[in-house]
Amino acid sequence: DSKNPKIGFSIDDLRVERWARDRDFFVAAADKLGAKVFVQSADASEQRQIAQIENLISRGVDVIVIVPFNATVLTNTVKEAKKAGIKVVSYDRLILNADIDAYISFDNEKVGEMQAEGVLKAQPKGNYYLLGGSPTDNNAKMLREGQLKVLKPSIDKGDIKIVGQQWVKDWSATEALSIVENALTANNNKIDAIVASNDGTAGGAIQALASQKMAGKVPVSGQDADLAAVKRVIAGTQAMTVYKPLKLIASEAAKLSVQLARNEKPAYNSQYENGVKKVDTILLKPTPLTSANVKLLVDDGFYTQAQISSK
Amino acid sequence: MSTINIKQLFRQYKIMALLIAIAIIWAFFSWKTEGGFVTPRNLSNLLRQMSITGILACGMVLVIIGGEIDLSVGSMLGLLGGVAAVLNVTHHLPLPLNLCLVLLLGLALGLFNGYLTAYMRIPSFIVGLGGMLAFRGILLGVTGGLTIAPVSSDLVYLGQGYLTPQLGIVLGVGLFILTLALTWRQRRNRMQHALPVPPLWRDGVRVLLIGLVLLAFVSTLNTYDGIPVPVLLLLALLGLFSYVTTQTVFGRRIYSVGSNMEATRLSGVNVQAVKLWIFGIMGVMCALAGLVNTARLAAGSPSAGNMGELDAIAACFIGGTSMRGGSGTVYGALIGALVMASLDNGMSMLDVDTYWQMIVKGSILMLAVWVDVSTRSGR
Amino acid sequence: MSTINIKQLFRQYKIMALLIAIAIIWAFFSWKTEGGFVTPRNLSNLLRQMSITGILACGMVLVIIGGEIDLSVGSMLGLLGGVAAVLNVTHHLPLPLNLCLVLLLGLALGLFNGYLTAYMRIPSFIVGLGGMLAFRGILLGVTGGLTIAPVSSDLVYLGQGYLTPQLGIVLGVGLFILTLALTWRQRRNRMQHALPVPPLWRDGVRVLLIGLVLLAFVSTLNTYDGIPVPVLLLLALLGLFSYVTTQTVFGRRIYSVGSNMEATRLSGVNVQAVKLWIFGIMGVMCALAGLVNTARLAAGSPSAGNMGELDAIAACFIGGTSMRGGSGTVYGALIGALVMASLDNGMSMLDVDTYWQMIVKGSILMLAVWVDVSTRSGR
Amino acid sequence: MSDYLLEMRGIVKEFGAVRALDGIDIKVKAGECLGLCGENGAGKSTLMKVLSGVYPHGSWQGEILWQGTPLQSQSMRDTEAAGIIIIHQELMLVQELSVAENIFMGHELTLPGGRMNYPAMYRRAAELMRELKMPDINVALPVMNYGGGHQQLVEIAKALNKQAKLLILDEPSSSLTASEIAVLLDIIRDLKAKGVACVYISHKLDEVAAVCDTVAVIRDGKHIATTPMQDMNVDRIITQMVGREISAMYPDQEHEIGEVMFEARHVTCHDADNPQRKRVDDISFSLRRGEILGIAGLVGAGRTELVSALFGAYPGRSQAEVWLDGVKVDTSTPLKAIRLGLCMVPEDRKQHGIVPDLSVGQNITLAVLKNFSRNTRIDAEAELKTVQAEIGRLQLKTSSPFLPITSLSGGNQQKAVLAKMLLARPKVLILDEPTRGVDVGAKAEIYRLMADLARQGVAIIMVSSELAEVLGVSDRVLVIGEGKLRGNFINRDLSQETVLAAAIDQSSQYMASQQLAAAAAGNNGKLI
Ligand SMILES: Nc1ncnc2c1ncn2[C@@H]1O[C@H](COP(=O)(O)OP(=O)(O)OP(=O)(O)O)[C@@H](O)[C@H]1O
Ligand SMILES: Nc1ncnc2c1ncn2[C@@H]1O[C@H](COP(=O)(O)OP(=O)(O)OP(=O)(O)O)[C@@H](O)[C@H]1O
Ligand SMILES: O[C@@H]1[C@@H](O)[C@H](O)OC[C@H]1O
Ligand SMILES: [Mg+2]
Ligand SMILES: [Mg+2]
Repeated sequence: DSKNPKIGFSIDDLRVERWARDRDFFVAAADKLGAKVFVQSADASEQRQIAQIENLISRGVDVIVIVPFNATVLTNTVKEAKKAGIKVVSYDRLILNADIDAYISFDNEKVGEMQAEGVLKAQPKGNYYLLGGSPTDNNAKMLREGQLKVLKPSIDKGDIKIVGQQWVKDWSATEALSIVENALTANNNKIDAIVASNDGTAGGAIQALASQKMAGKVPVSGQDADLAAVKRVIAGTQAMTVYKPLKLIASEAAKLSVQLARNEKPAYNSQYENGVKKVDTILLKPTPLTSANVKLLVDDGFYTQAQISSK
Repeated sequence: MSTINIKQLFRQYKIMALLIAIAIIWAFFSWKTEGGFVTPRNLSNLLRQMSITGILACGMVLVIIGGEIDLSVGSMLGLLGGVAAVLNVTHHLPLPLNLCLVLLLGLALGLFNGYLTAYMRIPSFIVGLGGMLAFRGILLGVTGGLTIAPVSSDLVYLGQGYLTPQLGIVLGVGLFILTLALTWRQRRNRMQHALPVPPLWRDGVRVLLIGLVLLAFVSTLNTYDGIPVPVLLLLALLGLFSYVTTQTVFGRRIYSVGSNMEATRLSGVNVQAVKLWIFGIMGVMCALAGLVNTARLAAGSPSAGNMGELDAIAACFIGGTSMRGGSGTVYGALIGALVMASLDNGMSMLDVDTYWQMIVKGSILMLAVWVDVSTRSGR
Repeated sequence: MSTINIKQLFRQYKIMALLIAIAIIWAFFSWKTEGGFVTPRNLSNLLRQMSITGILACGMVLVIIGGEIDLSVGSMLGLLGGVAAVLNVTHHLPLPLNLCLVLLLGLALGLFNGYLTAYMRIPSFIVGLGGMLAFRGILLGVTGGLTIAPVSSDLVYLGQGYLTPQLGIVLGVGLFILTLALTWRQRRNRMQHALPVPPLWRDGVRVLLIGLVLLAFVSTLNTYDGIPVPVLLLLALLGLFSYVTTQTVFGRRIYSVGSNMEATRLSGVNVQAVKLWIFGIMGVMCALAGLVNTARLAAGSPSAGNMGELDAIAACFIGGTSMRGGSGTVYGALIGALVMASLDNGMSMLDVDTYWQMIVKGSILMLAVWVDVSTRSGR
Repeated sequence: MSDYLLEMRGIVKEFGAVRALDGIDIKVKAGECLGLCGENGAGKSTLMKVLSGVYPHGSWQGEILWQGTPLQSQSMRDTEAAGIIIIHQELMLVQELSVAENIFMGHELTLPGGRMNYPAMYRRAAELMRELKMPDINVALPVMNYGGGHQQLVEIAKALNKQAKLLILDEPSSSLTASEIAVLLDIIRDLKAKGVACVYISHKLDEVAAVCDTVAVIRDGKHIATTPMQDMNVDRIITQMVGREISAMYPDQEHEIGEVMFEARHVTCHDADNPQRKRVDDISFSLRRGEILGIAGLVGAGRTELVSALFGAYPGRSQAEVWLDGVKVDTSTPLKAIRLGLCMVPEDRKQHGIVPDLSVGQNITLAVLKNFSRNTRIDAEAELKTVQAEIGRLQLKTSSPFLPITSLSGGNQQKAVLAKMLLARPKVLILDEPTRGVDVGAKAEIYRLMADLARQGVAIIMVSSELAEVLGVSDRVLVIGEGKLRGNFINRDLSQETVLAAAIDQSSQYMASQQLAAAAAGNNGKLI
């Protein structure tokens, strides 16, 4: 019923740190609005995600919020949801080729730009290494596009040189560690900056730098403001991370879902073409986060001061 | 003693333990979801969700009975599904041609695996591991790491279409008549060869039970949208493969190769050819599964079928296939696939934390197999 | 004929084919990276990168020789590494206590797996599959899905520390003396028992070769930073496990159980206990690997060790362990791990596209094993 | 065209450094039966594997002429096509498949579409089993439902089903009892009459004498002589085989029989698949110190079940009360049994005896490995010394104790399994078909060994299908039929007929009980 709507939340993979936080914030916010949330995690499998969404449909939820593992494979499933009169919200990653009702996100390309900018500011010249995300994740490619957009002028000028680029399977930190160890070796440590696509992989990269006593000297980017990464930013071993106020996106998404369930009109601020239609979108601002502005996290209630300063 | 009798019953109908396990799992989930689990809609979901693993398991059970293993099926499924998507989306090939090409490619890849295993004597585990990497790599190359979409609607029908209710009923009745005929023939044959013939009432009960299951199956699915096409495919494969394994020379040789390869070879059987074709069939199953997967996703995805081999292998083992080769059944493997799908489906319907889901699924897997093992073994 | 002689040589020194494969791989990468591959620095990387798979492979080879398999090691590694991180970061436990607890927990989990396999007779494949899910689930529960960091520097030393060059030299000399002593003892023993003794020059060459390898090993690593701690650990495990498998009663029984469990049981061996302890050891190896992994990342990550089981199993099979149990060696498994790590390392140095990496790795895996198989087989 | 069907000339076969065959020549005419004799490891099986294409042309030297033309077969399929059919020494059956499916393996009768023609195959298989006087075997059941002896008959049926011009039988009778052997020999005579040639390998030389027209003897891979049977007799064969004479097969040393030390009460074994059926039905017996108890019976009588239940090795459900030295003991697992001094050498060497990946020496010490270990480390020297002593004692033929056990000849594998259990210092030793596939010389050796053990006070239970052997070495004979105790005879002036009658005939129970009564009355039989 519209007073206490049921919301299904289908998440790509809870083994990536940020999604666990998204889930907690989302459930809390929805609770406050009187909604009940069913959380599903697909563990990075599109088959499982589809099955789980199908199950949510047969349980008769009112709204389904999806963090797609693969944004392009949900056409049929979304069609089924619509047939059952269920509203579909695309969360963080835009579902393509499907008749979804709304999209809420941070701009991934923008995140990529911020990562490149952050690193470029710390190290305007020299050898750059691009550490991408999972080769099967479309988002990873959007990030790379954003990064290249910013780096292009400097590359053309000859200020910076891309000495290598690799994708990291499943955003795995261990894999990132090996890749950077090998890159450093192959380049005789002549790597001046690493543009890493999220905090997990950045962690691996920084460990590789640390064993060369180069941690802190080579700027590394990230995203998500994982607690471990924030500590690194404070310690100076990671140049920056991109803070996506998860609490904001989660509570906005919860509000959006409840509004859709109650047939109210949400406050969209943008539109995105997804191949089928122009999707009404709520676009939120990511913030580049350096040691200068980490206090923002505490102010936002994202972490407590104790969490951040604990060793 | 009655306990002996029950054990005997279990031994005679080996899948009984598994069927009971499924019944318990279903009852539990139905109770917990207040009946939501056993709605026609959800059962239709459930069957569709198990179809891909089921198709793979049909091929995998042959491979395992034959004493080998194939770890490359997940990647191969992905690759073949991806090729189907590319042919459809980029090259606009008509569906029948597309199907033929993909099935042929599947056969070729399977035979290639088989050749390496049987003739080059590379352990199948390594061939599978290599294939797992290589096929996934080729898929990434073919798709450029992008998801290929949207595929045309006739292809989608393969994964998401339904048989009309009328046809469903015809099918149900046909299958019932087939059961009757087969049971009668079996009784006659057993009598002719002086094998113990079960009492008439028992066969009667059996036929009646099968009839009821068929009735429930068709009417439940008809209440929703009809029998889903992939489920139909799975049924057809079940029939075909049961026939092949129990009635044909090739099928019996699979058991014999897996059970005692040396003795089989010394009996003048070309064991290498048998292995070659087992893998060939596995390849065709990968092609079918890949097509259904692409149809369900309406897209060819670079990560399709990831870890699919584990599900298929697990289904076989849950269904009582022996790890050492030489014994196993197709229906057992499909029941194994159903157990896994039921767990996934039911747990996702219940609002369990993901980590609890994993813990519970892991434990129930072991429990189900333990029940099976302990009722089966002599002591 | 000389071809026969070469084949004979291959048969006698079974790992020769693998060593040659490694040599070719290394030569190729060195050529392509203009020598970058064989710099002390990269070799040090390479060895560190193989250490986790290597530690797992040490345990896995016992499991496979014993006729079983363990698919849960990746998840177990993740769980134990996660627990170590939590104990370190959240509870500030002193390192020795932390180590003890994690190793004990590893032993307990391993014994639990072993109990299910040996005493409850659940096929180890299913136990592993269940454990894979359950342990990963527990890890998610323990960490709440968060990466636990930063761990203290004494723990990091386990993964990233180095032995001082002086100690390295002492170690190298010690090992050389040990080799000399062992060779001499072996010759004496064989002579005493009137067994064919290889000509002195051959043993001389062998000792010399080992000495050269040791020299190269120590001096190369010393040119860089010294012998990395995880590599040292791996060496210790190699020694320990080689000793256990070849010299002890327990080791002999592992082979025997894997080769013919029934005959072993009828010879009065408690085969269940043997299996139990094999899994127990595997658990301890998971704990070690988990600790090293956490130390290397300086963090406990919820996805740590994902698919680690595949690497470990592949290493064993590449290293000539038989799929059916009953034969295999620890050094073979470690050489297998080295092959895999070399491929990963070399290709990532060459900046090869991901999909090419997968294709090449898959193919080379098969090639390496094929070379091994075809030089080994008798007929 | 030569008048020989088969000529093998100068066959040489090497395994690594081992020269198993060293220039062997044999010839066989159509309708002739050639006996092939030699000690364990002489090279008989190897020669037949060369002939039948198990070892393809090119992996050996020499020449095979088949009907006058060179035969260069690459696999068994080629030789089978030519009409050379072999029954291997080791069982080559697929346990999971039915008897009929095994008989027709590789030559299945089919219906259109590759379907198995089960009715036709069942009919023909049943016919074959009737020919072998085994009408009770249900050809539709899996082979694993039947014991070793029955399986051997299935193996024979499988060969008979093929159209052979030359039939090779490599120790077909080792697990058969006298009556089945008689049937088998009749069948061979029939085949000969039809013009089929045979090569017959057996260590039971009286069979060879009974059915063969010529005898070829090989020793250490060398051809010694080929002689027409009319110029030969068993003793001459033995002399040619061993190179010396064997004085007496059965030891006549008397041994002292002491007090009752072992009792089995109410042993019952249930069939694994059909618990209603009892394979062993409430058998009780006792055994005295230093006594050798022979257990006789037909194939499938339940002897193996009986003794494996005592040893804790029966795979199905069973009950047994075991008393050792007047104390009730628990022998529910082999480990417990061995610790108590109750040891068994199993019947099925391949499945229950050898560990194929271990070496000869490692197999021998498997049961007593702890004895050679100090702080769990194996003392390799002590182990080797023991192994070499055992190899010497049993005259086990191997070029090195480090060879894999699978490279030994069948009879030598049997000796290794025997050595393993002897090392465990048994108080009660159960031997299930201990001389199966063992050559005459070694057999005599094993009998002497048994007598020695008995003299040292070991009680021995020997299950055997060879009645002569049972009567030759036992102090007392139990006869089992259909799972029941049919007779308990003191072995004094006991005739084969009496035992056989008890095994076959229900009514003999009367006689058996008479004998039992006599034994109970304190008749001490062979006691000194
Ligand atoms: N694969 C092999 N590798 C090494 N040696 C072998 C192999 N097969 C057989 N031999 C050796 O060849 C010799 C002859 O063995 P074979 O099996 O032919 O003997 P046999 O005469 O059949 O003896 P038995 O009467 O015991 O069956 C033996 O010494 C055996 O050890
Ligand atoms: N490979 C095997 N696996 C399990 N059980 C076996 C196997 N081989 C034999 N057996 C068991 O041992 C029994 C063999 O003994 P059998 O019934 O033939 O009585 P027997 O008197 O010992 O006759 P035989 O002369 O054949 O040994 C079989 O019935 C079977 O139950
Ligand atoms: O936040 C990141 C998300 O945008 C990406 O898609 O997956 C990895 C995450 O770290
Ligand atoms: Mg032989
Ligand atoms: Mg027997």
